[in-house]
Amino acid sequence: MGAVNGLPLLSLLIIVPLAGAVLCLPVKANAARWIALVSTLIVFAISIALWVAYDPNGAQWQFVEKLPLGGGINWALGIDGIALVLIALTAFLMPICIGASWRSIDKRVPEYMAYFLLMEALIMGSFAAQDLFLFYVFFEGGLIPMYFIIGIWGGAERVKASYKFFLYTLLGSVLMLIGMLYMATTAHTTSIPALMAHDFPVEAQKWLFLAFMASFAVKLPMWPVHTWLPDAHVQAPTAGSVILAGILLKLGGYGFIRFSLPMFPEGSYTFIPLIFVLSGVAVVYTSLVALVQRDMKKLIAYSSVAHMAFVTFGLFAMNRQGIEGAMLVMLGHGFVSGALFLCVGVIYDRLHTREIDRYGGLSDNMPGYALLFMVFTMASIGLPGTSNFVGEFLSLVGTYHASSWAAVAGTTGIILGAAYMLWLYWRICFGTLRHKDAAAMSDLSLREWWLLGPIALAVFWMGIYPESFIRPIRNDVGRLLVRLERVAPAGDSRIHLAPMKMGAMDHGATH
Amino acid sequence: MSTPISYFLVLSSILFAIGSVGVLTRKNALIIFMSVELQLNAVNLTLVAFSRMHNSLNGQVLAFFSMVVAAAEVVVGLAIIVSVYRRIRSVNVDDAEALRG
Amino acid sequence: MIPRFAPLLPELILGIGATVLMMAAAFGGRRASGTIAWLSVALLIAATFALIGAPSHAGPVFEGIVSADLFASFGKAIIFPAAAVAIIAANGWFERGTEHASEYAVLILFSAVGMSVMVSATSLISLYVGLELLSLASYVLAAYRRTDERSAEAGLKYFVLGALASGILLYGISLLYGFTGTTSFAGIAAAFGRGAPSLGLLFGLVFLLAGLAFKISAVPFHMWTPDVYEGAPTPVTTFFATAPKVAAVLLSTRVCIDALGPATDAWRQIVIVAALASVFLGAVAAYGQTNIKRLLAYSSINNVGFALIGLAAGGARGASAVLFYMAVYVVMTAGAFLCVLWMRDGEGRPVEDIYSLSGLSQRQPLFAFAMFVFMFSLAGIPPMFGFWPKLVVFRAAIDSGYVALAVAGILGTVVGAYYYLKIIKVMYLDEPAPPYAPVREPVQAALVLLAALVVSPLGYLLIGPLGALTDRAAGALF
Amino acid sequence: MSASGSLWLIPALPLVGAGVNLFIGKRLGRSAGIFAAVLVAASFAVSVAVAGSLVGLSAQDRVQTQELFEWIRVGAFSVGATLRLDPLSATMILVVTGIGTLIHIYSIGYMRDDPRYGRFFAYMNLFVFFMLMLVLGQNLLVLYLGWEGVGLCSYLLIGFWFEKTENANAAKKAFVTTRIGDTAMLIGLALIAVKFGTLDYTVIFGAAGSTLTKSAATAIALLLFAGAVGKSAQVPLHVWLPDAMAGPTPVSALIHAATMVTAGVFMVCRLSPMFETSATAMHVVTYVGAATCIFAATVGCAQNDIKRVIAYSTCSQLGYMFFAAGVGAYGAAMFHLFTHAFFKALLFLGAGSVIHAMHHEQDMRYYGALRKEIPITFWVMVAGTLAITGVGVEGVGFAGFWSKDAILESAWASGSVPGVIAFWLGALAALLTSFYSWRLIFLTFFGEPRWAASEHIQHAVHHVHESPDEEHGDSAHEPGLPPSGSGGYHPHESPLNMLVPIGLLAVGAVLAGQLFHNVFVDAERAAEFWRQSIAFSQHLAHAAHESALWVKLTPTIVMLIGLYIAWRNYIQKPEAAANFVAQFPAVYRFVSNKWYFDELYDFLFVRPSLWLGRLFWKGGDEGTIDRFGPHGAAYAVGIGNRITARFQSGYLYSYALVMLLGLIGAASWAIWWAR
Repeated sequence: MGAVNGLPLLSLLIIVPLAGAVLCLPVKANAARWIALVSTLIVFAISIALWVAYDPNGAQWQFVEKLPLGGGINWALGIDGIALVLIALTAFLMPICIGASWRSIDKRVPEYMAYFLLMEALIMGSFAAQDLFLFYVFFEGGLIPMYFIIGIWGGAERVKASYKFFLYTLLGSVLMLIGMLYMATTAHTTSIPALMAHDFPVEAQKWLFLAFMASFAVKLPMWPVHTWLPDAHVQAPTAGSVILAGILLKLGGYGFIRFSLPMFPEGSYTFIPLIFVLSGVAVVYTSLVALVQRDMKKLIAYSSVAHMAFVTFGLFAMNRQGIEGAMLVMLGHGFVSGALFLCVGVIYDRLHTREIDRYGGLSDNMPGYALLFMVFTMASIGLPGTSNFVGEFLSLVGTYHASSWAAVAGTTGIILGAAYMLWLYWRICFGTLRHKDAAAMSDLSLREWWLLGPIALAVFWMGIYPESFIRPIRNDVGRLLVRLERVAPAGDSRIHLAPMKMGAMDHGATH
Repeated sequence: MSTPISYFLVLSSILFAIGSVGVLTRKNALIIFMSVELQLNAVNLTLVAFSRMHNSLNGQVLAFFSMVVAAAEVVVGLAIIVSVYRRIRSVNVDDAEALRG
Repeated sequence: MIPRFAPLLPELILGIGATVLMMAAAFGGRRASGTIAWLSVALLIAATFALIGAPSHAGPVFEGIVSADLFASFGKAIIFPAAAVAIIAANGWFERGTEHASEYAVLILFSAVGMSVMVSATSLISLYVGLELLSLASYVLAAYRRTDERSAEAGLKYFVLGALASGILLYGISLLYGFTGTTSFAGIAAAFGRGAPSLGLLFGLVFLLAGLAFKISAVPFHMWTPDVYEGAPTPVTTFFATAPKVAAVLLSTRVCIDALGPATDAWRQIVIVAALASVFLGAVAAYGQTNIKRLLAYSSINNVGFALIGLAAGGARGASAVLFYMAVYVVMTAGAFLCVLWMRDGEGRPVEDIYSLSGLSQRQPLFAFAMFVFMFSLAGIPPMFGFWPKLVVFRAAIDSGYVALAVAGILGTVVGAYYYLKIIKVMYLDEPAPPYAPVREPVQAALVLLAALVVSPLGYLLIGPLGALTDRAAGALF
Repeated sequence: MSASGSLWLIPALPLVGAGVNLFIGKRLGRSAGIFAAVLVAASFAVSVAVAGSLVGLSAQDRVQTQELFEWIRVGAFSVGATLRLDPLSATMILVVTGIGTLIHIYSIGYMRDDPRYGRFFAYMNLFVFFMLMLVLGQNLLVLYLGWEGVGLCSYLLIGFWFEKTENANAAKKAFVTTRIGDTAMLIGLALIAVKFGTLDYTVIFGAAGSTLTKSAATAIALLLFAGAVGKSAQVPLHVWLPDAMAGPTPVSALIHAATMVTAGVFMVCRLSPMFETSATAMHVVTYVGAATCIFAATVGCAQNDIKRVIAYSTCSQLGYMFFAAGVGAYGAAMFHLFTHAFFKALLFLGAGSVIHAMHHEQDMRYYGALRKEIPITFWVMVAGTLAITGVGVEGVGFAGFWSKDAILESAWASGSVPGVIAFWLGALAALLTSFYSWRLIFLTFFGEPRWAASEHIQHAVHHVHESPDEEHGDSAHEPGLPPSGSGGYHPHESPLNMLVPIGLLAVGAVLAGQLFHNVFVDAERAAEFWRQSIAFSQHLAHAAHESALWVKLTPTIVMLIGLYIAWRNYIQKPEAAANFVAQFPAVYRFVSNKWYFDELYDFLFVRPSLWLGRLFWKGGDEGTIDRFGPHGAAYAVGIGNRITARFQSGYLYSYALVMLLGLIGAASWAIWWAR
């Protein structure tokens, strides 16, 4: 066990990018670019191999590797379907990020590529880790490369943003560390699979849940600890934003699925109202904020917060539709928000401003760009047939089982989402070409087609045949549900209309 | 009939307190240093007193050690004070405040 | 006769060697300094190897004045190499001034003897003697660069406050002796064991701990640390920040557990307060510093706070955590200070302003990278190894049920992360400043590299063996 | 099953067209249009074949499904990408592909000199694809797919000439407004999924009566209806439709007259078994329909933009269909949908032809006397008008006559309060319909030429040609007719490939009612026809048939009255209208400003949400969370740092003091602890 024909694939997922990172440092810019691209592609190949070799109906944990380091930490790796799809997502987006930085990054290229590869290694590690502390090391380690990516290659306010990102996230996760220590002490194990089956005393579960939530809520992010996100996104270079929105946020959702729900069912159940309220607020609040943004990246950043609220809604609905929907939302958002940031990057590289009003009428001189941008805009507002729709609909249905009002609150986000995304699109692609420089911009280059094309395909694939993404996670969600059975809410699937309104209608009806 | 231990303890604590106050209030490095010496001797007093009370020698041995140490400190201390004086032409500790924050 | 002294072999080697070398230095003058330095290093290494065998398990020696056990040996195994590093750090440092470089190494040797007495002390007398042996050497070292007024001032402050502290310590000792009638730790423990301690005993305990707190520069007895660290010559600061800290922390651990064990409730609260105060004050005060040495001084205060959390946790787990923490702490700090040694302006004069590090990553990537590793390690950010000792300490605290303490401490790490991050930011995010003069110190370079490797993620491979070792060493106290 | 076997071809063909035109449309050049038209025509052919295959099958065989693949499967909840063929969807695909084909052909001429010719047809084909998915879906999710898809295409096509801000604005408004309804509909879907555990029609219809509580049924029905309200531009979500006229005229004809806007009606009929379970919901439908019907008619009377007049008349006609459905006369609703598709498409294309002739002038006040200039257009427009105003006598009449009468009779026959109210409002609306339709004809084709005053015409005359764009007549300024004069301009009749489709539609407008009324509304045949596809109430059909004579005559009478008023005001003495306006300026302004709906919404929703957004952003994120969160913490640490720095004064004795204080503190703690 632990490998496909002898190869420790999961370790390779981590080692290959690390090796690439080391190789990048001493070489010249161009060589570094190629090294980075090649190693990310290798990782992508590995992840495909994993996907193929993964048996959806097999054991929960596959490709398991274990190597004790002593002192209560093990090099223990292994994935279930949930981790698998997220690993695949990461491996898929990484080469695209490298490609996106191909031209736009021209200073300190080797370092840049090294940090990206390091980033990839750490993310892969956090998805594959099966040891509590190993996970924490990877999870937390991710801060360092991101700190540099924002801080060195970011925009004008980059230093402030990088600090905010780093300390904000750090603060969140140290509390989780305390929780982990407590678990390791009381459960006498640091193995995640073991802990997922361990029943902590209910009272402890509540505290542990809060400790873990502190970390995941910041990562996800949930309202009101989302304020690091807009700054980080705005300042980060394009590829940085892609990773941030496409993958790092998913770590939060992954954390909820992997830790909070299975390890503290009672705890999670206790705080469902809290989660729902926060998510509901997040949807409305951040959507409204997104409505008034003048900076493209900020707008998309806020929209991410709104979308992530669907994830928390779905997860804490604690039923199959909800959880699988949430997973699909995460994947879909990974593709779409990544693509949207790339779209921003495309025009940013040409005009070097994120000010929405500096653009306009791009459909005229950049028809190809306008087309793809439209595709992703529509995907982001959840048009059926695109990736986000299925997820959002399912998590909506799931949420309905739990609480109709939560679902209603969530749907307001859909309307506002349409409003701000279309307005964004309208301001950028429609109207007349007001500015000379904007009018002079050229349409997508071949490289840019190669970056956006695959994502577009993925978006449609997910929208039209989501089954291929649901199949791997089906059984794991099933196991999770079994775990949640004893608390899973019955739900008030009755819909409450305002009584007076109903009364009035019935009155009208009686005649 | 011997004097009760408490007398010695009170006296020594008074001496120790005086020494502390001296350290706090005086500005001249030498006098501060002397106050510290005073404290050490206050301790020596207690040690000897206790050692007599317990009539075990440990205390007196310890006292001897502390005297030796005190002597050594005199050597080192004076040397330092001298070198400070060489640099800033003063033994007033108010003038030695380049390091702060 | 010989077997009787065998347990003291390391101390004998150092003591005799130091005396001989002192003579050599007195007559050899400046020319001999290089040789003497290397010889002292050799002595320290020899002493380290001499730890193997009898010294690590002989048990009480000389009617229990000192004890040669694994705890002590573990401490010495850290202290001697650290002292050696401090000597190597001074390579080519003092020659430029008017000082006699030779005595430097000798003084380090003597203080090493003092420290090894401290860590193996099991009686108040040996405790005091060891402590003073260290202190006296330290005073001289602090003021070692006579031509430099800041060095002199540092010496003065250190000396006066140190003397005051040893007065307090001695007073505590005298009280303990007075109210227990014995100077051996075991006896004192027995005395505390008999019912509620008298006020005199408590005073003794408090004064003793205060004296020790000064040495480990725990708040509020830390005031000397920033000034002395900044004023003293950098190699000396390197020394202060490493070996003596370990010695003092280990000594305090032994005192708290061996001598004051029965009175744990009496001192635990004090230690907790001191620990948290150190963690937060260290972090907050470092926030505004621009002098790298001063900043690292506060960082050391901050770190000692974490070690004390382990002590407060108590028990074998706690003691083991303290040892683990100090072991890694020494490596990180020594590495960081060795890097500071290399900060020389165009004319090769040392510079201490952190903004002189600006853009280092582009001028001297490896140098910057080493510093990067040390800083993140000190901050305790995974995947750097510096994260693990903190984890061990907090885990110990939680094991003994001090969750709130752990939470408070870990929040301290977040505050602390800020100033380490500041150095990283200066080195990596800022535009390059004028370059440093090149330093040709292969040995130091090797040491830096070694330290960096140890606290880099590779360090996780050490968790197993090191953890086992600290557990056994801590076990020696129980 | 042979029929359903090739079902997938119907949507597939236009999809192919869309894909091809989207990517290589530019290279196809002129042939892009023909290619697109051919594909839709092919799809029409298949539809005919498929629909034909239904004829003569027994009722239960007439429902045929084809599962392409399983779309979503989550636990027990499964949704297939499944197509359903039954009389209802058969009717719809015929309308969509049939009229779609004609309009594609028309567009080939109309869009001739547009730079983004290929792109236009790509969107049109895409629209047809989604529309077909909408009508062919076997479950609500496929319907929703089409539902949103047509919305998207409508967005793209309204904003097709995006250079003009108001076009782009109209597009956005259309999408967002309908999106509001769609979202409600999505909640409805979720609710159905929760209740039934599936979205499949067959299951839902089977279980609708039994599983649902009254309130749940009402909730679901109303939520779904909200979607219909948005899509079919019913009050209060009608505001987008008039602005949507910014799109090219063929788009208005296809999307905003014949097909997309009728999707709401289709959906209500499709889900009739569901709606039947809640009387409340039915009443709401009736009221909304009637309200829209009358409201839009009034507004239509005061518009000067030829396309806007037709747009409002569309609103109004949809209102008819809804209250028909509301009273349970689904057959009548579908019938009107069917006939309306012909004559409204006809009117739009005719108007397009006029606009084409008048060089993109859309303000009727600058028309006049076009009768002789563009006779063909004139005659087809008259045909359309006869159809919409419902001219006819017992047993013979134009399309509108049959369907509108059926609706009004059913409304009366239903006997329910809403039904009766709807009847009277409908009758009044019929009067207004006749008035504004004839007003359109008279202003456009009769009287003196008033072209001289139009900038467009002047442009044309002075050969200052600009890329085709369509301007709304600005209906705010004084309604008096401009001075007469041809300004030396000679309108030209449209090319043949535009006139042929109009001609065919005209035939439809004339005959559709005559030929098909039995199939749709006759108590016996219709009941047979609709079985298994909609909840056709045979009893109601009978009642409608037997309704009193005056009920049957009312539509005709009011139609004549409307005609007379129009004739009197625009032919006999043209200044009358101006006088009326002069007498009741408030009324005119209220009506011509569409009852100030836009302003109201702007005040109620747009401004507040922007204001809130700014508040949350500046006051919430920056002012509160950051201020007291990260920034606050940093500030606090800064303060602390300054304090520690002050203590670290550099003075020896202050250090000593701190030490001793610490000592004293510890000692006193020890004392306290001792007791």
